[in-house]
Amino acid sequence: MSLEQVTQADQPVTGDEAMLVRVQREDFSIDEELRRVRARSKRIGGIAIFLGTARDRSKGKDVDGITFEHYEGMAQKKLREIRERALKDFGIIELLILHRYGEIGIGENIVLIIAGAEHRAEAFQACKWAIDELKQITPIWKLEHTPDGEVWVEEHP
Amino acid sequence: MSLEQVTQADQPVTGDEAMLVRVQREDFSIDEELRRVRARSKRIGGIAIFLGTARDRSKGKDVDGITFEHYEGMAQKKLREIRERALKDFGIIELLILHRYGEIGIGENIVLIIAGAEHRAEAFQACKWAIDELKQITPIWKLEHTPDGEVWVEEHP
Amino acid sequence: MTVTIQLFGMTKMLAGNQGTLSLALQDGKRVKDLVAVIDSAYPKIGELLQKKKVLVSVNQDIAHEDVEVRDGDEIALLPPFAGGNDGC
Amino acid sequence: MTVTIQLFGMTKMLAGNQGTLSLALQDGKRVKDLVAVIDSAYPKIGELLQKKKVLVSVNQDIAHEDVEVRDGDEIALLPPFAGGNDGC
Repeated sequence: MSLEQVTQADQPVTGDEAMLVRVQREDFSIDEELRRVRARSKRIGGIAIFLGTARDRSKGKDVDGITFEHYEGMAQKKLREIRERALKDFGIIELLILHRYGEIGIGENIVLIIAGAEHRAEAFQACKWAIDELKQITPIWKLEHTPDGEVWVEEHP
Repeated sequence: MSLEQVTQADQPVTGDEAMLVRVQREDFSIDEELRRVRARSKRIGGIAIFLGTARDRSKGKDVDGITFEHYEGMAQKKLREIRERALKDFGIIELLILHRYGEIGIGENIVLIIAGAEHRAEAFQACKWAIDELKQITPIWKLEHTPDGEVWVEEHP
Repeated sequence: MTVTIQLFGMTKMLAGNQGTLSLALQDGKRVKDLVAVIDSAYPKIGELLQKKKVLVSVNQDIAHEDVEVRDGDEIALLPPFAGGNDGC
Repeated sequence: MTVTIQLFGMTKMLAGNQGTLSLALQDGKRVKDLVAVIDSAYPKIGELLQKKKVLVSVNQDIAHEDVEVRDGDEIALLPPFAGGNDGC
């Protein structure tokens, strides 16, 4: 993709890797994030996406909302590591990882992974691995608001 | 989701299953299609998406564009069968399948699968199975435009 | 009866870019008899049918060669499918 | 030296909703010594550290108990991670 095409896009889809790994409070558009990934190469043919959203139930209990807290700096560092390992280990062309923090209502977006590859097998593998790995190594914590009070979730003791 | 919320949405996200299985000429927005799937249930927490786009290379040859042809009626019937089997066999909440026909330029969208489930494992399984199955049983044909001429692609002899 | 057969992809091309074929077929005949009629009129398509590279559908389902063809059936010739974005 | 420790999630709650702890630590001490100091001031956090339910990070990497703590190191206590949308 030429520089001219890049600068004509609605969003800044430059080579800036900072946009491909983000922890942010704001909601996001999947179409817009896809544009960033697709702008990286015309060789991309298969794109696997994982979108995690806030459910109204957790382990059999009602949930009214969620607050995510993250360790600024280390969270981004771990997500960058995940992106770099995915690019190296799965032969994909690009990987985007985005996680929200702050208060999140039921049904809202929490986390987005986009894996772009020439073919779909690698894209699916990388996408699935990245969300599993995110949960294991990224310093992000979840406070669930339930009718009985607030609880810090302990998922990976 | 209440009826009021549904009718307030930008797009008609009714219970109309016809919108969840489509073969259409027009491009589509992933955000808009996601709204249809998410409107089906607040129990959805994991959404796996496959997006297939037109690559500039196929089996080592340059490709300038693609034309898809489909068997109107049978194509939709097979996609409906895929959706129904996915809902039954994978324990997911909703599945959307969308395939374009007509002329498609390099980098454009071709096919979209969205699988919404309570948890991500089922969503990934159903999404991956649905795109594999689509390629096997759906009467859709691809004409590749290359510098050497036009070729009907024979992928599943 | 006259049977109308929808063509797609390479079979359309092999029939001189016609979208349909109209062929005479006696009542009580089966898919394999229809294949024989097509083979005599369009031998290149006939060869692909014999090799099962092209399949016959009756009323939007792929049909076994012993299925009887009835008046009003929706019949099509289906070359290898190629939906999706790639071959993998 | 004075060590500042960032707290998150349940450890913040167990420290009376403080976002950081400031503790005195002698030069040359290791992560395990820091854990002992925390244990005496905040026994509930100490217990989670002993059980490895809460981990110590030094300069944004999870640290072994023998790692030496140096002046200016960025130190945090990390309860079990819970990113993503569900527990599965």
